[in-house]
Amino acid sequence: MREIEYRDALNEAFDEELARDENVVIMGEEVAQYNGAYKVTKGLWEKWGDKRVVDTPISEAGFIGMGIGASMLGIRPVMELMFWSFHSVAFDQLVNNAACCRYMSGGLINVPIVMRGPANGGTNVGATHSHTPEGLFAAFPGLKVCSPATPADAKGLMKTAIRDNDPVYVMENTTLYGMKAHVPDPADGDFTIPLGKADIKRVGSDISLIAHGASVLRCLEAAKILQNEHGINAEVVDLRSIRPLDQDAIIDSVKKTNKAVLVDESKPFCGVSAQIATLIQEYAFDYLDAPIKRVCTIDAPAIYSPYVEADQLPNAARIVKQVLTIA
Amino acid sequence: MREIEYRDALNEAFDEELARDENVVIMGEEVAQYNGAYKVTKGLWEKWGDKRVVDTPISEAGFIGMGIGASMLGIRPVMELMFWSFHSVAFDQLVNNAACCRYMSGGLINVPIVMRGPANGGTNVGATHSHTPEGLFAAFPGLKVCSPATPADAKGLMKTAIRDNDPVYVMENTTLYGMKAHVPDPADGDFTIPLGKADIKRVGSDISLIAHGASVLRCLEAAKILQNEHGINAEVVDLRSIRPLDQDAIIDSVKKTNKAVLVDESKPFCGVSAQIATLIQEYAFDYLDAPIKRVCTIDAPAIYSPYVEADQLPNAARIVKQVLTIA
Amino acid sequence: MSHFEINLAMETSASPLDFASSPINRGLSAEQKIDLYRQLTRIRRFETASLKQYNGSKMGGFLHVYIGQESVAVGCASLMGENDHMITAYRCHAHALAVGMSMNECMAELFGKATGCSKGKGGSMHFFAPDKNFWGGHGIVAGQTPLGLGLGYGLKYKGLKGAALCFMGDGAVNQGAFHESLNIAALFDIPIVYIIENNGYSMGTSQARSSAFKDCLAQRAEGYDIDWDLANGSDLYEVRAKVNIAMERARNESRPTVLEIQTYRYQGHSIADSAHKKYRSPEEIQSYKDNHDPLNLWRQRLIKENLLTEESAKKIDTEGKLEADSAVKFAEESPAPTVESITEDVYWETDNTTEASKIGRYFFND
Amino acid sequence: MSHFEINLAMETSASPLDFASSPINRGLSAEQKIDLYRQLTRIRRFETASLKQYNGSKMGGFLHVYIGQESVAVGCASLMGENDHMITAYRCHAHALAVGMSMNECMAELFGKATGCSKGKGGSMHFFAPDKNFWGGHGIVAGQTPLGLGLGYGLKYKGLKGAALCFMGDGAVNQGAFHESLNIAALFDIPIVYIIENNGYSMGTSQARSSAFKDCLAQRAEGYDIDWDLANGSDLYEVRAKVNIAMERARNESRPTVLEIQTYRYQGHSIADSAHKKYRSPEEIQSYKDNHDPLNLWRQRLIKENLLTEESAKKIDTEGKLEADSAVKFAEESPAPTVESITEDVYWETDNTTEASKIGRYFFND
Ligand SMILES: Cc1ncc(C[n+]2csc(CCOP(=O)(O)OP(=O)(O)O)c2C)c(N)n1
Ligand SMILES: Cc1ncc(C[n+]2csc(CCOP(=O)(O)OP(=O)(O)O)c2C)c(N)n1
Ligand SMILES: [Mg+2]
Ligand SMILES: [Mg+2]
Repeated sequence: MREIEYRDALNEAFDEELARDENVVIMGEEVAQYNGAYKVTKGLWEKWGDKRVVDTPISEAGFIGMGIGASMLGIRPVMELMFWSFHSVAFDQLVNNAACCRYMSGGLINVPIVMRGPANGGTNVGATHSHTPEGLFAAFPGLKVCSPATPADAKGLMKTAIRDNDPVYVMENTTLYGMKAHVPDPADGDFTIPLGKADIKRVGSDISLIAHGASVLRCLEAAKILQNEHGINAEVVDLRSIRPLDQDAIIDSVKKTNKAVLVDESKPFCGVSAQIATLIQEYAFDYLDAPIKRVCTIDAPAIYSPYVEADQLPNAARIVKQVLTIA
Repeated sequence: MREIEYRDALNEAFDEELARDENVVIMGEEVAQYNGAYKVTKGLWEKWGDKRVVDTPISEAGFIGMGIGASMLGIRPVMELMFWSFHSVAFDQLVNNAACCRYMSGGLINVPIVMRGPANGGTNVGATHSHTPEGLFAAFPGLKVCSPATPADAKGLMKTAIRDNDPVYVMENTTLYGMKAHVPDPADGDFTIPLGKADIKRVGSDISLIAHGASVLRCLEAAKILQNEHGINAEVVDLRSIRPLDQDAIIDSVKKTNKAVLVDESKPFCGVSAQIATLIQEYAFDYLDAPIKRVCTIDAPAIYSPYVEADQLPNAARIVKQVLTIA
Repeated sequence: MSHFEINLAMETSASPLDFASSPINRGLSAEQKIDLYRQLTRIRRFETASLKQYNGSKMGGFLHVYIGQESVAVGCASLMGENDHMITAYRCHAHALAVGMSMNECMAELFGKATGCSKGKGGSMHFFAPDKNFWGGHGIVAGQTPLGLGLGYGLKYKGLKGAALCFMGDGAVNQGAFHESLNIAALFDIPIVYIIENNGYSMGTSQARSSAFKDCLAQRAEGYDIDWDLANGSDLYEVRAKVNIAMERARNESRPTVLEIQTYRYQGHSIADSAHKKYRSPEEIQSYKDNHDPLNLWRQRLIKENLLTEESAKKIDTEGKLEADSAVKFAEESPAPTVESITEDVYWETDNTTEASKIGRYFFND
Repeated sequence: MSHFEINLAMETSASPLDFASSPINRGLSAEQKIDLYRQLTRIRRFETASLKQYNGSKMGGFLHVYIGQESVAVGCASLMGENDHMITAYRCHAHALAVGMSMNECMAELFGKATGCSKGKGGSMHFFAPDKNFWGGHGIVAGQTPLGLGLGYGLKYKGLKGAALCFMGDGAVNQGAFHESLNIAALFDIPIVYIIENNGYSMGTSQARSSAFKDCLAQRAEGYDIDWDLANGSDLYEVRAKVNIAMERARNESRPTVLEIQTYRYQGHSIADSAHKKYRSPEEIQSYKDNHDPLNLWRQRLIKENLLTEESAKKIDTEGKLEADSAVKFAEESPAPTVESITEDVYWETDNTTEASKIGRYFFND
């Protein structure tokens, strides 16, 4: 079984899609000659050249808007935000031009762009660099959002995103770039994972832990502790895609376990988990044996200090503690 | 009883605060010589002059950032976004500099600004001009958000916002500017309404309708129909303030009525109502006789057509229908 | 000093130019010149009709009319070939008509009808016709400027010889997105022409109260080493001559241009702007109408060139009026969009009921 | 041609200037000149120590060090009076030390300790000292440029005679917020000096690959009718002379300036930037060290002026090193922030447990 890093899985996705479709173009700050701030696009410029892999100035609104405009003509830009946090300087392009042009034109236009980059805390880069905007963007109809937690998901979802004819915002994770795991060999065929399909990362019967991104890994750690120390058999549902959302997988799991803890690196107010909680209480009302609980990032801007940032984020200890309040 | 328009109630608040504190300065596009795009600042420039009422170029990131910087020196800018929708071009200033500077400086700085303007649909101005970002901003710790539904609330909350020492984002409503209702006479003393205090706009016993902004008025219409046509006595809880949030008022109401329909002009995904639903199911789990239901804006960018926009928004008919599914 | 006077002062410092004899204008046939007049009048008639219908409450939202500026959109559109593209702001009716959209679909859009060019979803600010290389109609000030850059980028990427024309107002030059676009345009050699339609005001704010500049707004291009020019918008020949130079620069050298065209709007910013005779004097408005009206000037020009008579001109104008009247009728009789249509045109994949659209939940209405 | 050469070419076209004899420099006492040397060395020693500690894993996140650019922050801070304010980007340690912050609080901040200037909440990019008129330390490229404008606005509003100094990198000039700020600065006559610390690179991208410009970046100011200048950052006298002119313009005429200062960073963009000898040659780095090092040049200057000897200079340098060592010790021994402190410093009202803070829920942790 071939094991590769999350960053290399993404790189492979880009390479394959660059080869498949001549309209695919990789774009962003330092993505070409510098190989990417996190080396996710390593070697692509050297292989594909100036036309297909493009360094941009530090002008997110400018180059993202440019990508959106080009996509209307059939180009398929795959654009990196060095951090998803920098969405703040390009927000208008991201939520108006990308999300609404199709609608405002009565369906005459479509915007097949991919926006990507890391969106996570946990690396002590402070409040402005640690935003997790997956719920924020999923709130805008017209946009699609996904958040892969493993190298295979990263590759499979990225390839699907690039082929999708709507704007897809892929939220990666700097703490996962170095994670190594199985990714199918390209020799075994084209590997994609659909948007809108959750993945049960651990089958369980006593409680549903529902998460996305790196929080999935925290859930798996917590599930181990719950099993070993408390005899609680937790199911871990990895949403993978936030919009479209695999509501059936969520509801089915809760109907089976009758309890749910949502783990979400968003801030608690209006985070992704608030939406999931709302859906569960609506669609599995009679199956719930206890209130749905949440483990979110502690409700403050991201703290810098390496001594406490891990405590601000969802972690196994906090998940276990929350599970025990209802299990 | 003195009745004045919502816009004049706001105008009175500005006028009183301009008089009270020489550091208060009104700022924005067309707020001075033009009297405001919606005439909310009418007469203030003439009365207070160039220093206190300032027209800016169409540079939202520039002038909002300027206001934030000035506030660090003790100025208290009250800045208009002609539409709150234009937050998209100033998002970085709004969610990083305003929300995080205090935190990142370990509390050395505070940012006593007010951002204000209309945030609503219902006037056929289309997708880019009809955003309702109250939940979006309330999601950022460091920010406060309120949304007055009546002239008195508009005046009282605005005065509190201006005196508050943190950034407060006041979401007004173009469809309410012309609404006339009682506002206490200034001669009867300083009139303010605290942030974080909900208002029961109608006392009822059978179901809680929980809303903010113009949706409160839709709830009151619906409550009348429910009473007259269905014998259902609905309580209408006006949140007024989204953050800080009067959770007690919400939970108390639901504990009394055992049922809740949340009415929210946000889009459904991660809207304010998703957060309220999450809190209710957590804090009133054992009191709920039915799933919490929501009436949100239909999940698409805002449509222009005057023939159907009213149907896209929460309205009395949709609220009644939703109530009847659980009442 | 009005912005026209600044312009004229600059012009006279050079030798007076006769734009009628510039190659791009010399090549115009009689029919073509008359057709330009037809376009000018059609637009004015459409705008006049829409204004009347708006005041008769047949529409919602905003209405930003273009009366007074017609020569700009018409002049530019008349230069467009197969690989040239256009994008503009919310004051977009004229551009739409000039590239060949029908009055019917435009008027129906204003009425919010399902037969509108955007199915009633976009309204006044959001006309589109990708089949005519027209990419809107955008409501956020300067939000279209990076999109325009993308059109140029797309042309270049595909190896096509063309130009992207991106329009904006004088108030829009102070948005960050425009400046980011200028830097990228120059750095990447993008075939784009930014056209600042300088009508002297952004809503109630005069150019002098909104922008700091040295001689003119377009001159800011110099900081990015971009070619720029200033044109008198009341002369259709001048508009065509100068825009053509810029478009040829885009097509042949793949280099951007910033072109400021001095023009004027007779109406308020939008129809809601009833105070527009306060922030500018009635005399100022009248003097533009008397001395700079692009329709009058072009008609007089063609009469002098013996291509039109007062009578034949009148006939063309009447045709425009009838066309607009019939568009109003079309719009009135057209069906409104259905409530179900609200969630159409959100995602390409769900609209086309692809395999992907069947996986997961896309819409979250209860 | 390197960006220094561009600069030098421009300088020589004018008569060669002796900045040492400009009034602001002539007024410097011997102690003051020596103190400037002390500041330069303290900063370099602090940065060297922090680099070492970072590599020893005593910190998290990013570390952007300032080595090579010291003359800029030191020169500017040395000109600040009671009503002058400073704000900068993420490469902020030098500015912090130059305005008088202690090495202890700065190093402790890097270590993420509760004794840090921002209580461990801000980290390397977010040093603040409002009591010293220093407003950060900001991580979003150019995000501080409108804030700087606000400092100037505040000064003017209060009727104080002062200048706001706002620093940024050469890569930051292409952010929209900066351009919006320039227009407002000129339009509102804001007493601000924008200082572009042009070190030739934004991360791995050379100036030529990120910015389109005519002669230099500061020249873009011309489009807004703003005064601008270019300074050689390796000469502390020149930095002080040219910044002083700009600050006086702000104080006396309430007019903005854009000043580009040519400088160089010896290290990578951040410590993670191990490839920095790929996008620029080792020879290039060496040549800056040899010919443009601001510390060397200032030391030689003061030796020539008979104010320092190699020995006394060495002593000052050693003091800086000891101070940095002791700051490391202080940081190491300081306590970490508590988990409870995470939700402090979010709202002024809750921190001060005001009446307002008791109404409604502010934090939504389960
Ligand atoms: C970002 C943004 N800010 C403000 C507005 C509101 N607004 C719409 S048009 C306009 C004036 C624009 O003037 P100008 O660019 O000169 O164009 P003109 O209307 O003269 O054609 C303003 C302030 C907006 N649509 N978008
Ligand atoms: C809006 C935004 N985009 C990208 C980044 C990532 N980033 C941080 S510093 C930097 C380079 C800036 O270079 P320059 O302005 O020249 O400053 P220098 O590092 O040379 O001091 C980049 C791209 C960011 N922090 N903010
Ligand atoms: Mg204008
Ligand atoms: Mg630099």
